[in-house]
Amino acid sequence: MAEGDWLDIRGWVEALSFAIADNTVGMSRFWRQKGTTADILTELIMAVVVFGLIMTTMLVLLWIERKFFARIMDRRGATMAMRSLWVGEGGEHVDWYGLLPFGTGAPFRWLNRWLNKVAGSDHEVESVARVRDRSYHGIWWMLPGFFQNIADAVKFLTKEWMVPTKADKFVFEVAPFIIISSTIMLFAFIPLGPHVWSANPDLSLLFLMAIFGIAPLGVFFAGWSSNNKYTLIGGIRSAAQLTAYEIPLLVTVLAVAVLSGSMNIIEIVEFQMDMDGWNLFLLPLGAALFLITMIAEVERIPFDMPEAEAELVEGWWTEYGGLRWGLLFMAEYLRAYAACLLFAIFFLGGWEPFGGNLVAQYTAFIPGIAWLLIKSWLMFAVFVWVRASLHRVRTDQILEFGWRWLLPLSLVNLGIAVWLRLWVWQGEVWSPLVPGIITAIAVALFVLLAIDEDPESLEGRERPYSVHVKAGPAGPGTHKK
Amino acid sequence: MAYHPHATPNFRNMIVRPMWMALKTALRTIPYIGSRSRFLAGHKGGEKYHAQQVEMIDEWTAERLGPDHPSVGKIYAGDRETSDLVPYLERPLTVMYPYERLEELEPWLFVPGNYNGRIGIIWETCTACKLCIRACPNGCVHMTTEKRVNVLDTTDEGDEWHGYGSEIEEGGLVARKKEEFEQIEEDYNLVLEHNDAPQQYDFGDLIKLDGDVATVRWETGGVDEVPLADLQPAEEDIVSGRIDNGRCMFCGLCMEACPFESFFMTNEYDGMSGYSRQDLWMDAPRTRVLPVVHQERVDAELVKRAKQERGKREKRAAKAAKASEQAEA
Amino acid sequence: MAEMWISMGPQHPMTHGLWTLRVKVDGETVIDTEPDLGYIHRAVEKIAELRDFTKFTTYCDRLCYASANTWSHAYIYAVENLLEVEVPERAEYIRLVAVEIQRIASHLMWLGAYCPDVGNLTAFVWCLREREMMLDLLQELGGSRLHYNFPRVGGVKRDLPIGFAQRCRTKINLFLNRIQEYEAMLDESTVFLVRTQGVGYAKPEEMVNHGVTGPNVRAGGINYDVRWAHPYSVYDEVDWEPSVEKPSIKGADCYDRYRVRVEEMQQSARMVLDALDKMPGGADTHHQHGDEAILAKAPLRAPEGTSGFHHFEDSRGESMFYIVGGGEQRGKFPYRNSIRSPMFITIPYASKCMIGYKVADIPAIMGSFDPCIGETDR
Amino acid sequence: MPASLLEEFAFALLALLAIAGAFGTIYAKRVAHSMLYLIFCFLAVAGVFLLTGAELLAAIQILVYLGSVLLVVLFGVMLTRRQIQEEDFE
Repeated sequence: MAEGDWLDIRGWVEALSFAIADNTVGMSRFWRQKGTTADILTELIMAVVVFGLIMTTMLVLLWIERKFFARIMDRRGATMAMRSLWVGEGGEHVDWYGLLPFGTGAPFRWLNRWLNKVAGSDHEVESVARVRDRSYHGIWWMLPGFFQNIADAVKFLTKEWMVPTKADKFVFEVAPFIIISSTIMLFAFIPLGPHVWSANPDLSLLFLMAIFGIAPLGVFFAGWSSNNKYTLIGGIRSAAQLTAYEIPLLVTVLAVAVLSGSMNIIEIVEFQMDMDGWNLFLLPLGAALFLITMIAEVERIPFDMPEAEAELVEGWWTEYGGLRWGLLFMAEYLRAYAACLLFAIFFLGGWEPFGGNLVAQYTAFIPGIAWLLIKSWLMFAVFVWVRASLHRVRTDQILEFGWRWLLPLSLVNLGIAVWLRLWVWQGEVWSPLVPGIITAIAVALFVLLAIDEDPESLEGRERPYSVHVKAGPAGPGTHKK
Repeated sequence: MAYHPHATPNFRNMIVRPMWMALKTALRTIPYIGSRSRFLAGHKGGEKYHAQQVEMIDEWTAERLGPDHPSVGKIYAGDRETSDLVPYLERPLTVMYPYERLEELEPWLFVPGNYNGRIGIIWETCTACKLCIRACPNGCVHMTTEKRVNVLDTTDEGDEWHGYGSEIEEGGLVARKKEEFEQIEEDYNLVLEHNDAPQQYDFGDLIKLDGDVATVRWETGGVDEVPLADLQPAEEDIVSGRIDNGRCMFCGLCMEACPFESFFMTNEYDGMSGYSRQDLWMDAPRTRVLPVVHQERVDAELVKRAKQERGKREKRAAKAAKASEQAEA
Repeated sequence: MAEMWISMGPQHPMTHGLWTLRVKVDGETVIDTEPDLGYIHRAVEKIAELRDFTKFTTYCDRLCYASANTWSHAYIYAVENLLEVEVPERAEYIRLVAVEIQRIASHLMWLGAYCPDVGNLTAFVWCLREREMMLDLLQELGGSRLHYNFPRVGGVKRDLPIGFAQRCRTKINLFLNRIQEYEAMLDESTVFLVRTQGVGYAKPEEMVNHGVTGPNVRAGGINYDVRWAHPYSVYDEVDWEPSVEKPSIKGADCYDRYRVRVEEMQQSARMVLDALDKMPGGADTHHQHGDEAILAKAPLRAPEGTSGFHHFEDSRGESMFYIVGGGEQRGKFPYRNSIRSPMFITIPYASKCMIGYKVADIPAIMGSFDPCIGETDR
Repeated sequence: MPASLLEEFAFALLALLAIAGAFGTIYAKRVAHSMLYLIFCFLAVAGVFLLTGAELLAAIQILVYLGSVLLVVLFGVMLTRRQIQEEDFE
């Protein structure tokens, strides 16, 4: 529960700003305004804190994208970079853990020695020499590849600020503002923990979804103003796709709101925690729909038609370069991050520990924000996994899927949510039977569909017309017949 | 022809199959579990996926190469997924070129002895016959002049090709073996040599010859009196080996054209770039290779050359004798 | 949206090379196309007239960067036809091994490039991982990783290296195992199937009339494989059969063309294994460089009026070389060297295939024909 | 500074923005520009709703008018047949 979370950042900030307000405004002739001042100060500080948290933890996303994708691709360089973590011979050179103060690096040394003893190679002299050499090459030992993003940012910063000659300069400059600012505004309404949020109006869910819908306009303007046919097509595709997927998304979110009985995100999480059941187990269909529509909303493979690099070069942001490109790219990842956080909040119980209340009493020392971030990172790993496994869907197929499958399914999902809320939920804790039965039905359906293969469609592969010539095994002289 | 048995768009194929395939590949990259779990083995329960180990070299070849060859007794996998270096990880390490090189770390994986790398030339056996120049499709091989020791006179007394080179004369070039002559030969590893080949001799002009003591002005500066026995005749000869690397396409036709075993492609893939076209002109010191690389073949070539020289001299001597006879008559 | 022309290329992810495809679109639908070739024309045929027969082999490697070995072999066969050289049988087997390994590498490169075309980068890296094994093998034979310059007039550059057969068998068997995984990733992926099945129909009759050859026409059910129809080399002595698809009544779609290449890779692998077994003298033995068993003596001058011709099953179709001997006047140079490139014929036809499909199908269709611009522009 | 003054100030700003956006919508030479001004107009109106305490209305204003109606209008503008971008090349 929220009370159990010791990481009361908002409480601390409030205390701090009240102290500040007391000692400044409170001592002046505006003393009546000190409450307002403290509130404004709190909001400002919390906005900065949330923004900073989001921007720093977003690096993890890029890291997951790079590393997990590399492992799926079986790419050697990227998959093997972690190795230098545990292959370190020690000896002449100074290990990084040796530099830590007060001997805090000792466990690393023990681990390292143990690993080398158990699994190390004494095969060749050069291996030892090599590993030693390697530690000199740099700081590979610490989060390999993690700080690449900072290098990228520096690169973007130093690039030229270019506007195409024939572009509509006003719109070209304004469009990224619309996209980036609306993306960052999203995080005003996303709570990172019971006490870590920057704004919490009663209708935070509605505001969130409203702001989610602004970026497509920016995308469209960006595509239009670049005066490039690729960007134009990309912009139009983006608009069409986002329209088609926004409605199922809203209906799915509505189902979640109906089930939890609130339009407030924090209350949705608390409802899940109080009722002892994550929405995932109550609305598995809704979770699947939300995942699909969110992937489409953040324009990732398999729904990345707007920036399909195979045919549209880079889609609607082809003409953007340098820092603007970097910021647009960041906005894209921020939207993906928001999608993951929202999935974790809506369906995975938000900052509730894995295992629910049973575990919660033993893990009270872990702040809620950690659970939420871990859940959202896992969700992002799923995003990456989907991206690595599936291909890009064509425009017409995307739209058809959106309108003809997702929209009816989301309505069905809404119906299920209404039924659960009105008739099944008795105003108490969910009986364990309810999520159990629903999950069992979902799993059974999934397995049934997954093993199902229509033999008739397999027959259909024998296509009717054929000029096929039966080719027998070759032998000397067979061609002369 | 054979369609794939499951090639139908349906729900089963929508996510389950491709996503499981992708996850399987990711799980295989986990060090210990990835290679040992049967669940993650090859498709349809095939054999071990990564690093099916075989011996690098078969037995009779190993006998032929001798035990010192780096390939002998080494484990090798078809996909190069393993090495002896860190065997417990069973995946190759990233070679952080240019700080590390594969041929330094795992020479047995750097297989090709016939790799077409930078052109290398053993000056000692080049006769400037220009066959390489004719063979080159792009015209990137050029002749140049370089100082070299007259190899036909470098050997000890009693060898079959001794003494058929030019002789030490006043005003001519001489060379002296450096003190670390043997050491240079020993250290010289063609595979690892990424810079100019080391010079084994000091060159200088012979100013004065006085019995057994010669006065030499060394190229590096300084005039010395050295015993004649230390010196060897040198000459500034036309040799092949000025390469326009900007044009070279490493086809190896020049190597095949050379009849004297002096022109070949080294294993070096490095140090062949530059910032201007002029940088790509590789002058003779860059393409030089010490004769120790092919000592046997060089020696065989020298025997041949000495035989020719001997025959030539005998013929000349006979001619001179005949001429003198005629003159007398 | 109004109709408009989009210029895809010369620097565009779809083109796989340096050329331009101008596409007229109505919204998302393609209504007209116009290929524009010739960006990297470098007068290879003219270069051939100013080079010895032996020197031109290495330029043939440069005709196609994905399938170098097949092109130099095609040229060498034409020269041998011209100079009437008898090639030792062992050399023919070694050539077959080299060419088929190259074919696998080329098809893997194609498959690798095709997956990003339809939006998946994963299989791309897998394919290049396997291509690396094939390049290792070719590197041992030719000494380079891309342009091998392996065949010689009258034989091959050098015999199989020591231990080559052992390594080759290991790698080919590994590859045969792994190709099943691409099938699991691609054939068993609904998204891949809906992107390729029923897209880019090419009618067999039209393909024959246009002169399309190779896997593209075999995907249309026409059993025309030069190795099968007119066996040169030792193709009638090893165990294989051409991979031919059964297309639907509308013609061959992208899936058929994908399938025929996957099948062909397996056939090539089978062929290599069989050739290693049947090789005279044994694949495990090693001859010395310049041994008579792999290199026959060849004259270097062709008399006037003679001509040499050979057609060859390249990875992308039927490549032909036609060489006219120079006689006394031109010395060792040929009078004329003419090259027929399969992709030069296929690309215009492929661009007609995509009319009526969506813009998103352009890379899927064009990629499935496996364009290679090096040989197209020559 | 009383809170009501702040509110009035905010209202004045938003109203000005809304009016300016509306005028921009009418007088912009390009249709796309007027759409852009329309966005500002709508946003400002949503802000006015917020000031009056009608949070639901503000959210709906952004969600429906900005998210959906404007997109549909955009489609209408873009899909009408006319020579796009050609005037730039003259």
